[in-house]
Amino acid sequence: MAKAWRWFHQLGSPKFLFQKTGQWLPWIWAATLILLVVGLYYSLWASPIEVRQGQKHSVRIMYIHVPSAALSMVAYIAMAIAAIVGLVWKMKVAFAVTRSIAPVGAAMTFLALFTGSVWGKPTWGTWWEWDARMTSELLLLFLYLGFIALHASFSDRSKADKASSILAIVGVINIPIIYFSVKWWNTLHQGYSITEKGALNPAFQTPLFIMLAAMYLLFIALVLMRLRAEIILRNQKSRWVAEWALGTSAKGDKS
Amino acid sequence: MSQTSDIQFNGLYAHELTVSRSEQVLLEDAELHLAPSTITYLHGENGAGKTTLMRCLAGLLPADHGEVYWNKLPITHPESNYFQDLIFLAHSLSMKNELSIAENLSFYASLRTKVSLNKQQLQQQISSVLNELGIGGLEDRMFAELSAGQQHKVALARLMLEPAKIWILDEPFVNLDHKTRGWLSEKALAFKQQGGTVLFTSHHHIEELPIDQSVGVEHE
Amino acid sequence: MSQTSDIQFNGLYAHELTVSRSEQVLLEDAELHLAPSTITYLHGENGAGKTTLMRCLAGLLPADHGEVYWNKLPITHPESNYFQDLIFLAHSLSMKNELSIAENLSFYASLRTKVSLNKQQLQQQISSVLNELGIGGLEDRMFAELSAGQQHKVALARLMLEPAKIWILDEPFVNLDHKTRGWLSEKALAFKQQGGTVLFTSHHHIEELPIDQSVGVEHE
Amino acid sequence: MIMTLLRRELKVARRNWIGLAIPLLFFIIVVSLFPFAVSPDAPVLQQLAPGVIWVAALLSMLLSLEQFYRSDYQDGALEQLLLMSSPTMVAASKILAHWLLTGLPLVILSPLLGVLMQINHGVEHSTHTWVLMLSLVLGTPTLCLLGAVGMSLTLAASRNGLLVSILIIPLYVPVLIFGASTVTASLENMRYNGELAILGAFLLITLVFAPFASGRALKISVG
Amino acid sequence: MIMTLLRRELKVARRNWIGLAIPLLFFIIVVSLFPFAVSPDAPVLQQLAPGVIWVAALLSMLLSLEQFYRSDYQDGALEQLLLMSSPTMVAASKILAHWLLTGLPLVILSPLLGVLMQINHGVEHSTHTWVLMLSLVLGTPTLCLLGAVGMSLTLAASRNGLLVSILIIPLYVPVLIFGASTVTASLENMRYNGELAILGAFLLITLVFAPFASGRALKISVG
Ligand code: HEM
Ligand SMILES: Nc1ncnc2c1ncn2[C@@H]1O[C@H](COP(=O)(O)OP(=O)(O)OP(=O)(O)O)[C@@H](O)[C@H]1O
Ligand SMILES: Nc1ncnc2c1ncn2[C@@H]1O[C@H](COP(=O)(O)OP(=O)(O)OP(=O)(O)O)[C@@H](O)[C@H]1O
Ligand SMILES: [Mg+2]
Ligand SMILES: [Mg+2]
Repeated sequence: MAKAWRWFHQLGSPKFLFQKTGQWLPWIWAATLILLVVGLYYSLWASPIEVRQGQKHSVRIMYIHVPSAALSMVAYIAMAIAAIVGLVWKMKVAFAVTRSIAPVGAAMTFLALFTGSVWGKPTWGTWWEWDARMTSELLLLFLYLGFIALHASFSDRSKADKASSILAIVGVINIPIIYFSVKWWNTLHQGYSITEKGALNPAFQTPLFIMLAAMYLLFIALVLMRLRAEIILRNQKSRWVAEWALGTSAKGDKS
Repeated sequence: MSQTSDIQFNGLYAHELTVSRSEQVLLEDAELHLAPSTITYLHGENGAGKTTLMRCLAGLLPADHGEVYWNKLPITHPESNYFQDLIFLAHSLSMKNELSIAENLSFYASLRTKVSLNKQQLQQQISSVLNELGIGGLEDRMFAELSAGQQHKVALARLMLEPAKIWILDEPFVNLDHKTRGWLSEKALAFKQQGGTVLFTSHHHIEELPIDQSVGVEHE
Repeated sequence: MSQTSDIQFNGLYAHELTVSRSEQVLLEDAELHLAPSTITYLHGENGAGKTTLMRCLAGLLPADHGEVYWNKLPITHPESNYFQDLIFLAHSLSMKNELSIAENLSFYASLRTKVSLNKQQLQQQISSVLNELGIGGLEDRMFAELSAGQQHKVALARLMLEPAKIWILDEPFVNLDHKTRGWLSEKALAFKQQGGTVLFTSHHHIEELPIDQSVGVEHE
Repeated sequence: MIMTLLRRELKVARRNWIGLAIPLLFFIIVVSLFPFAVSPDAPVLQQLAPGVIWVAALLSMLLSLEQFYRSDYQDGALEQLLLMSSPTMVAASKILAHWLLTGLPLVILSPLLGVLMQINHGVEHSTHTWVLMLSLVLGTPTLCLLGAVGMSLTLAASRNGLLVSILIIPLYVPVLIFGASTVTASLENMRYNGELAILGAFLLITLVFAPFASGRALKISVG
Repeated sequence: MIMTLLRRELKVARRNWIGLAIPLLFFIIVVSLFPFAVSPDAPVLQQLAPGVIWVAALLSMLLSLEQFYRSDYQDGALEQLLLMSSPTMVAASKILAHWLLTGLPLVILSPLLGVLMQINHGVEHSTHTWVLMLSLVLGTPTLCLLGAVGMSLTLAASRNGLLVSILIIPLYVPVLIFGASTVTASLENMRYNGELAILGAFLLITLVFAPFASGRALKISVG
């Protein structure tokens, strides 16, 4: 327990975090690339074609759609947790984490919406339907954009961090409320007449799981990269950043 | 960490205060003591950090590090009555354009829980302060329809209407004519004699106001 | 009635000017002549009407009666180039909080049709003025993130960047530190030597700035 | 504190009564546009009524937010309030004043809009109007509370009135859904207690956390 | 003059790119409120689409207007502009900049909202989308022009000056009615040339008098 606390506090040091993530990143990228290649191979070539409703190849969209939809929500929760850590324990690095997650999370949300509606056209015959899931995903995108917009409208970074963290926390309280409201609302008016999702053919399962893992890793890698940039940006004045910058430029000269 | 027991100073005491703005450290590990019955003059060039320090002492700006004590208690301590005792006048005048002078002033006065005047007494007091300031009779004029100096006078009138033990005044002499500068100096001296603590900035030398302590803020 | 032919004075001339504010006559049938190569000091107590007079001379406030002439032409005359020749700095600083210092300044400079600098020259000129003012290097800082005095300095920088023949400055010395007051006085003198007309107000005596004419506004 | 602030807000509002009237007028105009834009038929309007009235109420509350907080921030009054009282208290007083000055008038005005939108078409009693008012009574305070959080967060941000809308509209959606569907249920002669209870629950939740969150945000904005 | 002012507005906007995005997001968000409030069914939404999209466009233009003029007035920039150029010119430049920065993006974004509101439900072609865009192209400049007049009149915020802002909202209503009914006509497979012509006529009329009137009003506000 004490060890865990020390670890937690060490992570709070920008320098430590920067060095550690620097060590981890190559491995994460390597794993991401391998899984992506395998997963994309499976999903684009080796997976069966869905014959129901004449979707044919459009089912392949699922391998991007489902992971990105799942990530979009996980990312928001992660962002809110980082926000709480930042506000409660006054750990500045946590704010850098929220700031790094937001755009990646928003991109995932957008991807889920985009792949969803591209998939919707051939299967349901419409780009958009006010279905509970789709709608709450749209609102999630608005929440992300609100966070990003709020952060960007401050010139003082520490104010921006604190204010947008409050927003992230308020948002996460509301996500379940939004989800259940929307679900209730739509089923009141009309049932799920469009398609029944559910029982997934095992033939789809393996590639889907690989893609899920790949997308998770990709997400982590992207966030860590942004986080490192953010840490450098926020600690421009400190000595270790200067040393690091000199070190890299010296290395650059040699090669 | 608020080591309450350590501080032996009455009045306002800032301990190891570090303040930064725009990622630039303005003050590092500064100690500052404003004792009761003293007038402190804070000076420094434009952009040196006077306003920033004042906002920090008033508890409006969080310090990066260090603590501010009022009568031996940290100002954020639940039992501290710092905010009851403080009047902070900033560059912005905190008055509503849509309200009349009297309405603006009585609003702030009635926010002070210690004030137990009835309405009429308060109106009378307001009138008499405005009279002293040479804007008597304008009680019902909208704040927006005053000249720059008149607006400033209204903000200063608060000092006379609200009970306090410490005044933090950011450039209180700006835009004032000679007569009013004299008035303010006089009032500050009287406040000091009653045990009050005053901290003020000014870019001009105010001959009427003898100061007890002079603190400089410097930009590196 | 604009009797153009009547006026024989160069510079700014106000003829039979009557101005009122809040139904109160501030100025009645006043004559005022600001000749080229002079510095005029406008003084008066708070609320006497200095700002009102200045806004009227700048053509922003309609006079009740009377006319203002610039080089013998009424300032509202289509052929008058008064507004090309005038810089009026008011209590409010007319700068955008969201823009950087350089952007604010180059906006006003490029509004002047006479300015024919290219972009780079303008940027250089801005940098050098800001350097003189001691805020060099802050070109790209947002205006909102400056101290009160630094904001004021930015407004003053306009005087150096836009060609003009007359400056009307409402309390230009407010919030400035000693060094910058000296700088402004120097620049005003240089402007006068080149034939410029200056009208300014101040509640403090500025020892560095010799004045040629002193006009008092009085409240009855 | 609360009373003093309330009195001052009332005074400012009286001076600047147009500022208060505009959101109300907006409410009316947005609603009365639909007969022109969609169809003047009573049954159609009646069907649209709950949604349109609720959206209009929501928008007009949003509009008034800006004016309500921004000016205190800009002229430094907020700073002074925070010096004299706890942030949560300041936020709570502003929220209460805001609701009394904009939420309540909307509620009072809503029967008129019900008439415009033919909400009682085909029935003799005026239950629908009452349900509409009830839903607004329970819903608009929640809108105020959430709006206050959004507004206090954006105070120090570069001036933009619409930013706050983007932050809080997603949070408004549940209130909107249940608010409008309360009335729809009544129109369809179904039970609407459940919806009302949920609106009440929303109100309770936000009542607990919003003044605190808004206070924190105010403190940050001023800092 | 126009170019310089436009460049500055663009700079403010770029600096504050969020400021540009926000009226647009607002536009989207307001539109997407209606499905929640009314019904998510495609035929219902389609019927509502013209009115809703037009109302949202109007609101987002109206709200951005405030920020567009008010800030120049408050920080004294307007005063300086009036010293250096003719009032009509100042007004015209502000109006043009305002339309380019908020009106045009709305027009460009409107097809997306058409999708959200199911405007092409049940048809294969996308005529409805085109008509919607066309009506907005003709209508939004009029909104800018009228809005500028109202805004410049209300700047000084003196009490009778504010009265005028109430008068400007009703002036918007005809534009709104013809704008929405152009699209409705298209949805009902009727001719919509007449409506478009009227929108065009509105535009021409306001184009002639609004910059002048707004300029005069600016001058008065500053005085
Ligand atoms: C814009 C449109 C759409 C959005 C926003 C959307 C959103 C979502 C979300 C949020 C999830 C949940 C992911 C998770 O819980 O891990 C999901 C899962 C899924 N979606 Fe979509 N979706 C859209 C369109 C579609 C379409 C058109 C189809 C297929 C016809 C589809 C099929 C699926 C399937 C099969 C799953 C996984 C099954 C499950 O976990 O329950 N989606 N989508
Ligand atoms: N809101 C802000 N955000 C970021 N930096 C700021 C902000 N306000 C001031 N600063 C910077 O902090 C420094 C100190 O500013 P401060 O306002 O404390 O100066 P000051 O001593 O009060 O100067 P003045 O005499 O001009 O009022 C300045 O360099 C200024 O540029
Ligand atoms: N907007 C206004 N509406 C109505 N009356 C005003 C307005 N502004 C100023 N006044 C009044 O006009 C008179 C002159 O004001 P003015 O601002 O010209 O004074 P001033 O000489 O500049 O004073 P100061 O030294 O305080 O700046 C004052 O009595 C003031 O109350
Ligand atoms: Mg200062
Ligand atoms: Mg003045």
